[in-house]
Amino acid sequence: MDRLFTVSVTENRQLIENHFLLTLHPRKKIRRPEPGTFFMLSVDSGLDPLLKRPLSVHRWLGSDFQLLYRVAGKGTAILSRRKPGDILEVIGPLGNGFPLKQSPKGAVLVAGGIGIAPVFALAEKLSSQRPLLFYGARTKQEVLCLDGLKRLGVQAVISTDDGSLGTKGSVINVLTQVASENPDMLRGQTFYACGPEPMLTALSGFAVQRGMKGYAALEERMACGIGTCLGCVVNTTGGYKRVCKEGPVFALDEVIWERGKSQELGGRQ
Amino acid sequence: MDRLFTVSVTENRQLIENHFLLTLHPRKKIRRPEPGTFFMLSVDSGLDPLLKRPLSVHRWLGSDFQLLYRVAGKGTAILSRRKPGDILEVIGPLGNGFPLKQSPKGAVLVAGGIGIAPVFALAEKLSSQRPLLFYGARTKQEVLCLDGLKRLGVQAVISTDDGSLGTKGSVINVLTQVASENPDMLRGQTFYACGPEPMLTALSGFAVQRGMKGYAALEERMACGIGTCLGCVVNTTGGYKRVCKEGPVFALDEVIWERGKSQELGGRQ
Amino acid sequence: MNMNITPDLSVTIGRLTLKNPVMTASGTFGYGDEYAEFIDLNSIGAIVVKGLSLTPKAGNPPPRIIETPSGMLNAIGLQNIGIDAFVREKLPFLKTIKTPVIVNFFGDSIEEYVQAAERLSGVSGIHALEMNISCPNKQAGWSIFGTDPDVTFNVVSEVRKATDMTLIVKLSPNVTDISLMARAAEAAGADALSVINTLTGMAVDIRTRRPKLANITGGLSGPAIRPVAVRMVWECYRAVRIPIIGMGGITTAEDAIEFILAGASAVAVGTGNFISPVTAATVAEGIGAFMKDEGIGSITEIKGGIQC
Amino acid sequence: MNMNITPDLSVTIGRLTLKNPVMTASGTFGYGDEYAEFIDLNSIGAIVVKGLSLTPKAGNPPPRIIETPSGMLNAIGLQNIGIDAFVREKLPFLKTIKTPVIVNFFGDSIEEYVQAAERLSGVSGIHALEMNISCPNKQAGWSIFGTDPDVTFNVVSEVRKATDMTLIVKLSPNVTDISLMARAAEAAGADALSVINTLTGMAVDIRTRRPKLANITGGLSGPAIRPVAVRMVWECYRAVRIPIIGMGGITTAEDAIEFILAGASAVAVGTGNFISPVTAATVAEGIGAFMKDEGIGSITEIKGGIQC
Ligand SMILES: Cc1cc2nc3c(=O)[nH]c(=O)nc-3n(C[C@H](O)[C@H](O)[C@H](O)COP(=O)(O)OP(=O)(O)OC[C@H]3O[C@@H](n4cnc5c(N)ncnc54)[C@H](O)[C@@H]3O)c2cc1C
Ligand SMILES: Cc1cc2nc3c(=O)[nH]c(=O)nc-3n(C[C@H](O)[C@H](O)[C@H](O)COP(=O)(O)OP(=O)(O)OC[C@H]3O[C@@H](n4cnc5c(N)ncnc54)[C@H](O)[C@@H]3O)c2cc1C
Ligand SMILES: Cc1cc2nc3c(=O)[nH]c(=O)nc-3n(C[C@H](O)[C@H](O)[C@H](O)COP(=O)(O)O)c2cc1C
Ligand SMILES: Cc1cc2nc3c(=O)[nH]c(=O)nc-3n(C[C@H](O)[C@H](O)[C@H](O)COP(=O)(O)O)c2cc1C
Ligand code: FES
Ligand code: FES
Repeated sequence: MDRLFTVSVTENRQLIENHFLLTLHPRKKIRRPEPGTFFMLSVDSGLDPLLKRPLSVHRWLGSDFQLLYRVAGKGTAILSRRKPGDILEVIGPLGNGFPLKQSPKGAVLVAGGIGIAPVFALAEKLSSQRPLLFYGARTKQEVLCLDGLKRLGVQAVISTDDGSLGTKGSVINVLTQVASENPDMLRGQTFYACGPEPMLTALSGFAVQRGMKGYAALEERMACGIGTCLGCVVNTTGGYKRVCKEGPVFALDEVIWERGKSQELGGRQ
Repeated sequence: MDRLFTVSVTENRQLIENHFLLTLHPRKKIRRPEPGTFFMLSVDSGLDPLLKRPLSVHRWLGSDFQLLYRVAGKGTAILSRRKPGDILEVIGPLGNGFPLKQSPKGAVLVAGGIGIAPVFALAEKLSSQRPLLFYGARTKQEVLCLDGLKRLGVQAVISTDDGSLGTKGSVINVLTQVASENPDMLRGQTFYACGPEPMLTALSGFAVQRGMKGYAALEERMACGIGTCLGCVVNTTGGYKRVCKEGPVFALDEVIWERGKSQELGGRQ
Repeated sequence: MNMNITPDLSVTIGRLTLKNPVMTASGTFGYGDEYAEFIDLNSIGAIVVKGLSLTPKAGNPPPRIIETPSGMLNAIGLQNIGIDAFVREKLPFLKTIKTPVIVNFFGDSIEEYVQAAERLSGVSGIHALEMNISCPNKQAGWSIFGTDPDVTFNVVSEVRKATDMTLIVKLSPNVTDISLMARAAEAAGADALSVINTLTGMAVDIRTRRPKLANITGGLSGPAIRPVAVRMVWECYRAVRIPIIGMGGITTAEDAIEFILAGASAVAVGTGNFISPVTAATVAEGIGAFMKDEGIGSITEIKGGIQC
Repeated sequence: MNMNITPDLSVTIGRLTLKNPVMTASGTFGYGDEYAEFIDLNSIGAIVVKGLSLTPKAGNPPPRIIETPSGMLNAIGLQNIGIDAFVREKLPFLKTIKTPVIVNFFGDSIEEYVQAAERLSGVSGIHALEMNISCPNKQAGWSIFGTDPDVTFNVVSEVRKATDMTLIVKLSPNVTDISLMARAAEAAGADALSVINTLTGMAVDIRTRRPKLANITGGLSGPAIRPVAVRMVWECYRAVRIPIIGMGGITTAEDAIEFILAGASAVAVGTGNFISPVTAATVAEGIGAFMKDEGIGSITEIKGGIQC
């Protein structure tokens, strides 16, 4: 029963337009969530919205925890109106986090947009190694967690689509540049990524080309979050796998990256 | 357009368990609501609950106004959680209030349970006449507005089902007793009533027997509140009439009181 | 994004041209007059009035409506003032506005349908007829008008002979294959289809152990049924060539565009009018804004534009 | 109110006796194991597992689910591990609990239905079979199993010959008259009916202009469809004598009692399991509390007890 609990909202802080940092206080002791795992959160008590919403663990504060989210639609909009003291039902932590034993030669973190939410959790865990982070966003404004990253001693290479902060261009542009200028820098390392599907698709291509390993936390629409509805599958070399159960973290070379072409989830950034 | 507006919640005060006094601040100038008229209130922004809820005007404060409500189900439960500053969409005032010209020899007010909400509004309007009020509730606890009634100088005859305040028994018991002890007291007067349907049915019988006139504010399930859905009809001697449009106030002898027998609205008190 | 174009929202249904594709659904907008204080009646594409019959009908006893999750059940029972009273008392007001008026009507027999259509035809101020063969609140047996393709064909054919006005046939969702019904109505000469009427539903009061509606069953409408309605519009679109008016749970411009992409030429707002009296107007406005955003010149460009 | 009685919640479905009338709906409870950490699996009446076929099925490409107002659309496409893997890998766990296990199954032809039923019959740990003839996510043509009474009669008759286990037939709501389907299944030897499967629905992404589900259409479930489900249970109850398992949008004990009053002997919680993993257990508990409140000695007393 310890993965079903209620939380009270401690704080729901608006960071920038449409991005919020939610601090939750579990009303009983819960399991420690590993970076890459997620929670299913009921945003309201009524029947519309009906289902819980999946959100990655962003920071574990010992017993309280934080989620970092972008308002994407109805459910997250309602969540953004929750106030301190409000009670929500939660299940989690769910799924498998980033597999760290797989990175003997070091971890390279890659985040795109709100993908920073789980990647930050990993950065915090790896902070003693002063990990390298490639972090892309649309614009300076949407580059989140800069203070936290600095505090952790993360070496963050920022890029923005409009060049308003860091390099102008995508994370993949930056990676390509780094790899060509300094081929040794990435060699043998392992990627840990979260971001929009086109970015992950490109990252996968980049990694395969250079014989690098990598893992990404994926998203898919979810109903149950615990493996029973079979709603959240992604296509992999081993057939359809459930993001909530076998994932959300998958090896980059295991996923068949076709969504970018065929069927894009509208609201992703 | 002036009957469609938004309000901000000024106060949502819990009086006793399940009974709340809601003070609303219209964000534009609205029409003055007459006692017996009502507002349709959206309690939430989602699609469940779907429809606005009808609530009678309880007090008009010049530009703000108050509603007095009982938590009956999902919609009113959500309403009870609304906090100061929340914005709700409202239409109204709607329907026809109590017709006062019809009471040359004086008004006798009758309220049962939450029926005090609109009857209080009328008492306030008639306060210079120091009206007589027969007011029944289940128990002492649920007798509301006593201070207000005292302040207005209303002569309130209280009865409770369990005898915890005033006479033990129903309003109709009390009326029957009064009429037999003091036959002149009610003669020629006009009833203005709101309360559960069995009470109104009995009151109608009482009034007809004694040749008294009377009016009651009725309730029926509503979708539109403005006369278009034909959902809120009651059976009258003139055929089905819309509670929201021809009512909610009807002459006691116009209504065909059959609901009590055939089809009771479950949650009424 | 091209913010400079003025999108063309006009659509054609039979011989009727509407300035925009947003109508009101029959039975949810009364005879139009009650909404005049809330919205500019000239801002919507057409007004469809409450269903009329040859003679006035009292309708069902109350309770007639009950809310359900994201929807509502109604069992009004087609209460109406009758065609003559409508023409006398309600039409004069409707003639003062520019928006076309579509009269929804029904009968209890083929003869009554024909007589009603004859009575309504050519009346000044009425711009089209919508034939309701799909009300779930009629006595058993009646439903055959809207659920048996042969009966549908017969009743529509007879009405078709009786009127040369634009004739819209309103289909029931309570069928195994709505495309058969759509084809029958088209073959019988319908100019357009309204898709869908309400789904038959029921709710029980567990304390009194009685049905929550006096009529026992009622028609389910509202956002709850939208996915079924969109699917049925798409099925009809692939089955017929006549225009389809899509409805069922529309409360926003996004909802309306879903129907249009699935094949609807126009849409109707029903239960949405109860949620807020301005819904029909805001839907019409929102469609224009969406078209601007997306650089769509004419609403007909995206009709049936779903990429499967 | 009589607070002293201990209400009897047990019900009988075919040769199966359940300690209470609350089952899980197929496809919403996996193979039971995932829920073990959230609820006491022995607290519910029966576990119905995800639909199985002779051979494993990959199912449809994603996106497979999308939320709708008070409901959801799914197009899983009957992904499953196949009967053999189920018996080998999943049944051993299910045998460790006391709650009866009902296996939902389907085929692509009458032969496959028969073979699947044969393969499942008499397997220790399986207590009853539920035959799914009503999935909206199968290719065109398949739906005839659940929408044509003659075909229904045939497929159920053949399966009936192949197994003497308790056989439940799961009906589709996407029909004009569900009572005809219910009678066909009963006549063919079904021991009970499950009413209803999902309503076929569809949603469109207005920005990409694509269907929101890769499969285009999907099955609508959840509270949105409850009024339709209750109505269909009531129609079936008046048409047949075999027990009915009611489902469609149940999330509370009150919802479940609605179905029972309308004629259901038992109920199943489907989408409700996703809303919260404890729903099935709280529904079972709540029914007991309601019976105490109302002084109902046995749940069978109120079955079909609606007063119309
Ligand atoms: C394992 C996992 C972890 C996630 N972690 C985070 C996080 O830490 N921070 C964060 O901001 N978001 C995260 N997401 C995405 C988040 O769950 C969705 O943005 C949210 O559910 C949208 O709900 P909504 O009601 O606001 O939007 P809806 O109105 O339901 O949809 C709006 C748009 O959001 C997209 N969307 C809806 N559901 C999902 C989903 N399950 N996954 C991806 N996109 C979806 C769709 O494209 C849709 O167009 C995560 C998703 C998953 C699966
Ligand atoms: C003109 C009018 C004025 C009203 N004024 C007041 C008021 O001042 N204060 C107050 O507390 N209540 C008032 N009511 C009743 C109030 O509208 C209902 O209690 C409320 O709508 C119930 O909504 P719900 O979602 O909480 O309950 P639901 O979950 O919808 O239903 C719970 C129970 O409430 C009853 N109910 C539902 N809708 C109505 C309705 N429209 N009328 C009567 N009973 C209903 C039903 O019996 C149902 O069993 C008024 C009703 C009308 C029609
Ligand atoms: C209260 C009410 C009354 C209705 N009356 C009629 C009617 O008289 N004739 C008709 O053809 N449809 C009638 N309908 C059906 C609507 O026109 C519409 O087809 C249906 O409600 C689905 O749309 P919606 O979900 O937007 O309401 C009525 C619907 C409601 C809710
Ligand atoms: C994700 C999902 C998967 C389902 N899979 C099956 C299935 O494999 N076999 C079946 O007979 N019904 C299946 N159903 C239908 C449900 O068992 C149930 O009949 C339907 O969802 C209505 O109940 P609900 O509203 O409580 O969900 C599925 C439903 C959902 C939501
Ligand atoms: S969300 Fe249900 S299986 Fe993953
Ligand atoms: S509530 Fe719609 S007519 Fe009265």
